[in-house]
Amino acid sequence: AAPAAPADQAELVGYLRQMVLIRTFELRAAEMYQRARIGGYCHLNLGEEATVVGLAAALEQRDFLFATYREHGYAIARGVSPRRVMAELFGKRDGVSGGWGGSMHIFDASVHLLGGYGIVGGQLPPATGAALAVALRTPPGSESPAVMCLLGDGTTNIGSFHESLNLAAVWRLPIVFVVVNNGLGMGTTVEAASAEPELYRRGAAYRIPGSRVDGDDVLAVRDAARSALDRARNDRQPMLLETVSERLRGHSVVDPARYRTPDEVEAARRADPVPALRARLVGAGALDEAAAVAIEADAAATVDDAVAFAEESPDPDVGRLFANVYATPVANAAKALPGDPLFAPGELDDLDDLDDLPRGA
Amino acid sequence: AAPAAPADQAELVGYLRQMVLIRTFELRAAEMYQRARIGGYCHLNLGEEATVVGLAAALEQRDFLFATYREHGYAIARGVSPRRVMAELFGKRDGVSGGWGGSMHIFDASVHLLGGYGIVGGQLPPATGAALAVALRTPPGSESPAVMCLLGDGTTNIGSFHESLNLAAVWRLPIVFVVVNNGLGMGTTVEAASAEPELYRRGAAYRIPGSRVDGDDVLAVRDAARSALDRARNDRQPMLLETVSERLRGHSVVDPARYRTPDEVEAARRADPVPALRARLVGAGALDEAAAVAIEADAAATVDDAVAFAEESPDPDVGRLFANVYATPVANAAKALPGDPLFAPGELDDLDDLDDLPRGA
Amino acid sequence: MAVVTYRQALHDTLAAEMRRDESVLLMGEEIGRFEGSYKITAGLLAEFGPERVRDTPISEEGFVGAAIGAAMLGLRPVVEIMTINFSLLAIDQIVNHAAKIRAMFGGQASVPMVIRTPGGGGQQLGASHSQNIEVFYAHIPGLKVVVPSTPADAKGLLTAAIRDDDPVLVIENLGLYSTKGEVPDGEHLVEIGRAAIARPGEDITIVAYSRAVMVALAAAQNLGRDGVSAEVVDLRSLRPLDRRTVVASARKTSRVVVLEDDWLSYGIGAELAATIQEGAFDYLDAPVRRVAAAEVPVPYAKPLENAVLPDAAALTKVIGEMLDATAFDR
Amino acid sequence: MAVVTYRQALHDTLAAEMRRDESVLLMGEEIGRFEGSYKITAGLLAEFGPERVRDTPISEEGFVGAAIGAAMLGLRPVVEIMTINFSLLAIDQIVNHAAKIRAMFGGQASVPMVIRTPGGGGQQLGASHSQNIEVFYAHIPGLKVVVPSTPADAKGLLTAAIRDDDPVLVIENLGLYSTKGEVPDGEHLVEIGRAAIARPGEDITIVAYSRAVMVALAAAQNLGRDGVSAEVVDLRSLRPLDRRTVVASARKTSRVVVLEDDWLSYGIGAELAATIQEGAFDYLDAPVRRVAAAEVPVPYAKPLENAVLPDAAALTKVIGEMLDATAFDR
Ligand SMILES: Cc1ncc(C[n+]2csc(CCOP(=O)(O)OP(=O)(O)O)c2C)c(N)n1
Ligand SMILES: Cc1ncc(C[n+]2csc(CCOP(=O)(O)OP(=O)(O)O)c2C)c(N)n1
Ligand SMILES: [Mg+2]
Ligand SMILES: [Mg+2]
Repeated sequence: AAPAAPADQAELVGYLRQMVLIRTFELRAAEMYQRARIGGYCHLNLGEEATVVGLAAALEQRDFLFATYREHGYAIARGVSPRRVMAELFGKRDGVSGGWGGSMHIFDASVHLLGGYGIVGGQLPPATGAALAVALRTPPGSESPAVMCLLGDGTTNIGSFHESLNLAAVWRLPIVFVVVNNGLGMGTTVEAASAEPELYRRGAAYRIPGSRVDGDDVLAVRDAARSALDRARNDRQPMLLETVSERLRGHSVVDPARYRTPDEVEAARRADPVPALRARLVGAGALDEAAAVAIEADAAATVDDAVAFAEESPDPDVGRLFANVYATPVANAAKALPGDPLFAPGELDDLDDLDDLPRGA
Repeated sequence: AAPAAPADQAELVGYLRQMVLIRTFELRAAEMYQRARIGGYCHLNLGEEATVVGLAAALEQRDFLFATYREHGYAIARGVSPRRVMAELFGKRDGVSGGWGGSMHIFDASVHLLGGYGIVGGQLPPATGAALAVALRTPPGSESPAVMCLLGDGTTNIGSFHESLNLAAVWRLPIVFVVVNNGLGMGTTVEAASAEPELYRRGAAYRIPGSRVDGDDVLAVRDAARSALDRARNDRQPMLLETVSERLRGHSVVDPARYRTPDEVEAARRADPVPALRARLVGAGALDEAAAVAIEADAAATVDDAVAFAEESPDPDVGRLFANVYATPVANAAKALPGDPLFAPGELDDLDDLDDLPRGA
Repeated sequence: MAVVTYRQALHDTLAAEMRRDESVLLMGEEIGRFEGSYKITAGLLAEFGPERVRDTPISEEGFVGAAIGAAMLGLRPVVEIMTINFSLLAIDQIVNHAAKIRAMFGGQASVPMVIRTPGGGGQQLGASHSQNIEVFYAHIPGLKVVVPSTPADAKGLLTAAIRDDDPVLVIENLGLYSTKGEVPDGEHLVEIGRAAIARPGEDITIVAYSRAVMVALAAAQNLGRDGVSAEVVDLRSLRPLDRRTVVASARKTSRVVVLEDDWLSYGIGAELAATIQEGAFDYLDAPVRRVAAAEVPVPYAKPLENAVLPDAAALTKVIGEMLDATAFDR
Repeated sequence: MAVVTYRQALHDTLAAEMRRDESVLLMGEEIGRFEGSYKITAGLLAEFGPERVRDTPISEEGFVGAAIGAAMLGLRPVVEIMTINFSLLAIDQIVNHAAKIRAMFGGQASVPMVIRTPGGGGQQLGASHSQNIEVFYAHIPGLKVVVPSTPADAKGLLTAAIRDDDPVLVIENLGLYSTKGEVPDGEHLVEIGRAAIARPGEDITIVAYSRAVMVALAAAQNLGRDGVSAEVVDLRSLRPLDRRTVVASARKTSRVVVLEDDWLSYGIGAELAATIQEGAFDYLDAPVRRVAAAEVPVPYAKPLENAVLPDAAALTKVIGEMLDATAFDR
C-alpha cells in the first residue's frame, strides 16, 4: 500500500486498535469454545480484520448492516460491547441476542446491526427489503441511510444472490452487497464453485457496478465501501464490492482444514493484516513498540473483561421461553413444554356441563 | 432476412408446413378450451412458431429437450403425434402423458421430450442434471447428445436460473439454455423484471457465451441453435441462446391481455412469423398460392383428426389411480380414496387374538 | 351488510387497510398492471401507485424475503404468492427467517408482514399446481396461519393479519374466490386463533376449514333433512389452533369427522384427531374419521381429479357409517 | 456382525453401493475435499474420484434438481443436503418435481434418487439449524421417507433406498452419528414401509423414530426395573407408514405414547395418534399422548434448548401419568 498521510496515520492507529481487539476476541472465542463455554457452530473473523474494520468505518450510524454467521468482529466494530457479544456466545441473558441466537445470530437494533444469519444467502433478500423500506421513506441524497449486506464468496452461487441483486437493481435500492472473498466456502475454492471467479463481475447480470479491493488494506476497504455507499445513497444505485482476504483458520472452530496445503496455510499467514498494519505503523513511526504493546494489552484486558462478564451473566430465564415467539399476543398460542398434556388438568372442566346436553346415541 | 438458397427454399417449405400445423393446432386448442374440452391453464405458442420449428430442427434425435408449460408446438415439432397432444389436453387415456399432465406437462420419452414443467424455472436444474448424465456416459464430440432447456424471459429472474447456469458451467455440461423472449412474463415486460434486459448477456456471470437471434426467422434460429448445440457436444461448453419473438395473444387462453396497448398488439401482429414466411416463399416462387392453401388444408385436416381422436379416446382409468405413484412397489403404500376408513373392514381382524394377551390394566 | 364475493372482500380489505395505514404496501407477481392472477388486486395500482402496489419479477424467494426486511424496518408488506405451490420457492424465507427472526434475535425485531396465497385443487391444474400444503406452515412456531372460509372472514382475518405485528399467512382458496356472502360494513376484525361454530348441531361434528367448510355446511343441511343435526366447526386459524372449541364440540356431539382438502397422512386432520382423542377421550362414541384427498400427485384429467379430492358424497358416506356404527336413531 | 457407528454404517454402505453399481454417484456440498460436513463421505473421493463424488457449489435447489434430471436418465444419485434445514432451499425440486414426475407424466419416467440429510436439535445450533421438519416430506405422495435409528438400519434402509427406483429421503440425525451398534455383514436390506418392534412389552407402547427410539429404549429399560413392560415401536419409515404394526401394538398394550423430536402441533405424532384412535378405538385405556418439542424457534442457550426438546424425563413422566390414570398395578 502507498504511504499514508499523517491524518491517515492517526486514523490507522485507531483501526489497528479495533483490528487487534477483534483478533484478540476471536482467539479467545476459539479458546472458550474448546473449553465448552461456547456451543454450536462458531465462525471467526481471523484474517478478515482489516475488512471488518474498513467496512465498519465506511458505515454511517444511520446505515443498516446485515451480516453472515461470521460476524463477531462486525458487531464489535459497529459498536456492540465485546461483553455482550461474548455473553451471547456463552448463551447468557446479557448476550446481545438474549442468549437465543448464539455465535451465528448477533443482532443489535440500537447499532443498526440487523443480524447475523446462518442460512447461506438468507440475509440477502431481507437486506434488499430493508433497502426498499429506506427508499420508500427517505429521499436519495447524502443524508439518506443505506444498507450494507455482507456475504461470502461461496454465497454468490445460491439463488437468493441472483434474485436479490436483480430486485435491488430493478427497484434502484440503496444497498451495497459486499462479497467477503476469503478464497473458500468451507473447503471449496472460489474457482471450483463459481464459474465466474472474479466475483465482482457478477454484478454485470444486473448492470450493477462491481469492484474488487484488497481486503487486507483497511483504508482501501473503507474508501471503496464509502464510495459504493455514497452511490447507493445518492443515486439509488445498488453496488457490488468484493474484498479479498484470507481465512487464517478452518471454516469454523472445529474445522482442522486438512484440505489446505502447507503452502496455502503459509501464504495465508503471510497475508495476515494485523501484524502487517502493526509493522507498517511502527515502521512509519506512527506508533512505537510500547504503544503497540499497549494496544495489545488493552485488547487483552477488554476481552478478559468480556469473558468475566459473560461468565457472570445469568442463564436466560426458562420461564420466558414463550415470551418472544410473537410480538402480538394471540389466543390459544402453544405454550406446552415437552410432556405436558394438551390440556392442563381442569382446563376443560367448564366444558363438562355440555356433556349434559342431549347426545346423539 | 436475406434471400434463401434453393436448397433452403425446400427446407423452408417444410418448416412452413410445421409452423402452420402448430398455428392451426394452437388456435384449435384455444377453441377447445372455450368449449370446455380442455381445462386448467393452457398456454399457446402463437407467435413463437418460427422459434419452435427452428429449435426443433436444430435438435438431433439423440438430444434431450426440457420445455416449459408452453410446449404443445415443441412436442409436435419433435415428432409427437398431434393426436396424442390433443388427447392430453383433453385429459384422455391416449394423451401423451396418459391424461395425468394436461397442457403444461407434455412428456414423451420416445422422442426425448422430457417434459413441460409448470413451475417457473423448475425445469432448469433437472435439465442440467440430464446434461450431467450425458457427460458422464458419453465422450464429448459430434456424436454426443446434448440437452436443450427452454425458458421464458421472465424466468431469467428466478434463483434456479442462476444456480443451473453456474452448475452447468462449473461442471462443463453439454447443455444449451434457450431463453424464448416474447417480451412478457404474463403482463410484465422484460425491462420491468430484468435489470439486464439484454438477457443473453446474463451468461457473463458464468462465462457462458450468449447470443441473441431473431425468433421470427426460422433459419436463423435453427442455425444459432445448431452452433450452440455443437459447442455443447464438442467442447462441453454450456451456451445461452436468446430468441426474440412476440406473443400474439394473452399469457394463457383466459388472459385478455388488457395491459397491452393497441399499438403493441398491432406490432405483435405485424411480426407474425407464419404469414411472413408464407408470403416470402410465395413471393420467391418457392410456393404457389395453391400449394400454400394445401399446406393450410393439410394442417386443418390433421388437427381435425387430432380433435376427433381426442374426443373418442376414453377417460383414464380411475382404477389405476395409484399405479404410477411409485416405480418400486412398497409395503403399506397409501391407497385410500376420500372417505375410506384407514383400515378396510376386517383388515385388522387377525390382530384381535392379541387382545387376549395380558393387558396392563 | 353487503353481499359480495370472497374475491371482492379481499380486494376491499386491502384497499381499506392501505387507505388507513400508509405503511401497508403490496408486493407480488402480476398484482399491478396485470391486476392479479386471480384479480384480487384489480384497480389498486391505479389508486395507490407503483410504489405501494409493487409488481415483482418472478423471484418468490427474493420478494418474500424483501418483505421480511421491509417489515423489520416497520413497513407492513402484504405479499401475494400466486398460489401456495409456488410458496415452496420462498419457504426458506418464511420458515427459516420470518418465523424465527423475532425469537432468534431475542425479541429485538418483529416482522409485521402478511403472505396471501391461495391453495386448492379441483381446477385441473395438475400435480404441481393443485396442492394444499398448509400443514407445512401450520407446523411452524413463530408463524400465524389463517384460513378464511367466507367473504366475511376473508375481510375479518385479513384485516387482523395486516394489523398483527407477526408474520401471518392468509391461505385463501381458488375454489372460494367467486363464492358470495354477507360482509359486515366498516371495520371488521376476526380474532386470530379462534375457531367458530359455523352451524350448531347435536349429533355429529364436522371440523373443516377454508373451502371444506362450504362443503360441510351443504352436507349438514342435507343431513338436517334426514333428521341428523350436524355441527360444523370452522377452524379459521390453523396456528394457533383453537383446540378448546374443537374439543367442546366433540364432547357435545360425541362423534367427529374432519373434512380437509389436503392429503390424509400427516395432514391437518391428523392434528385434529389427535387433539380430540386426547381432549374428549371419554366422550367419543366412535373414532374420529378423516375425509381427505387420496394420496397421489393430483392428476389433470377431470374424472381422476374428482376421484382424488374429497367431496360432499364422501363426507356424507362417512357420516352415515359413523351414525350406523354408533346406533344413531334416525 | 461388527459394532460400528451410525456414521460408519452410512459411509460403508455408500462405498459398497458405489462399488456394486457404477450408476450410483454422490453429490453435495463439501462431501469430497472436505470429507463431508459430518464426515460421512470421508475417503470416498479418494476411492471413487471427483466424477462420482461430486462437490457442488452452495446451490441446494440446483444440485438437488440436477440429481433429479440425472436420475431421469438412469443414474442413481445420492445427494447429501448438509442438514434438513437447508432442504427448504431445495424443497420445490423435491416436492414439486421429484415427487411428481412419475405420476404427472403418466408413468413414463422414474426418479431413482436418494436424498440423505440429518435432522436433529440439541446441538446448540440455534433456531434455523435445529429443526425436525420431516413431516414436510412425510406428507407428500410420491416420496418415500425413512428414518433409521440404528447403525444396522442406517445400512439396511440406505441400501434399500439406493436400490429403489423412487425418490427416497433418508433422514439421519445429528444426535445419532456417533452412536454405535451391531451391523450385519454383507448385503443387508431393510424393507421400506415397515416398522419394527425395537423392544417387546405388554403394558404400554412407545412409538418413536430416529433418535427418539434410543431415548425410548433407555426409558423402557428403566421402566422395566419398576416392573413396567414397555414396548417400543420404531417406525423406520414415515412414508409409507406402517399403520398396522403401530395399531397391533396399541391393541396389545392399550396405552400409547409417542416420542418425537419435532414440534407437537401437526407433527409426526399427530398422524400416529389419529391412526391409533381409529385402529384401536375400543382397545385404548387412555388417550394417546405425545411427547414432542415445545413450540418455539429452538433457542441457542443450553438451558433453554434443554427445556424445549423432549427427553427421557418427560417421557417417563407421561408414562407414569398414563399408568396412574389407568390404574396400572405396579
Ligand atoms: C443454505 C445453506 N447451505 C449450506 C450451509 C452450510 N454452510 C455454512 S457456511 C458455508 C460456506 C459459505 O462460504 P462463504 O460464502 O464463502 O462464506 P465464509 O464461510 O467463507 O465466510 C456453508 C456451505 C448453510 N449454512 N446454508
Ligand atoms: C415459481 C412460479 N412462480 C410463478 C408462476 C406463475 N407463472 C406462470 S407463467 C409465468 C410467467 C413466465 O414468463 P416467461 O418466463 O417470460 O414465460 P412465458 O410465459 O412468456 O413463455 C408466471 C409468473 C409459476 N408458474 N411458477
Ligand atoms: Mg468464503
Ligand atoms: Mg415471456
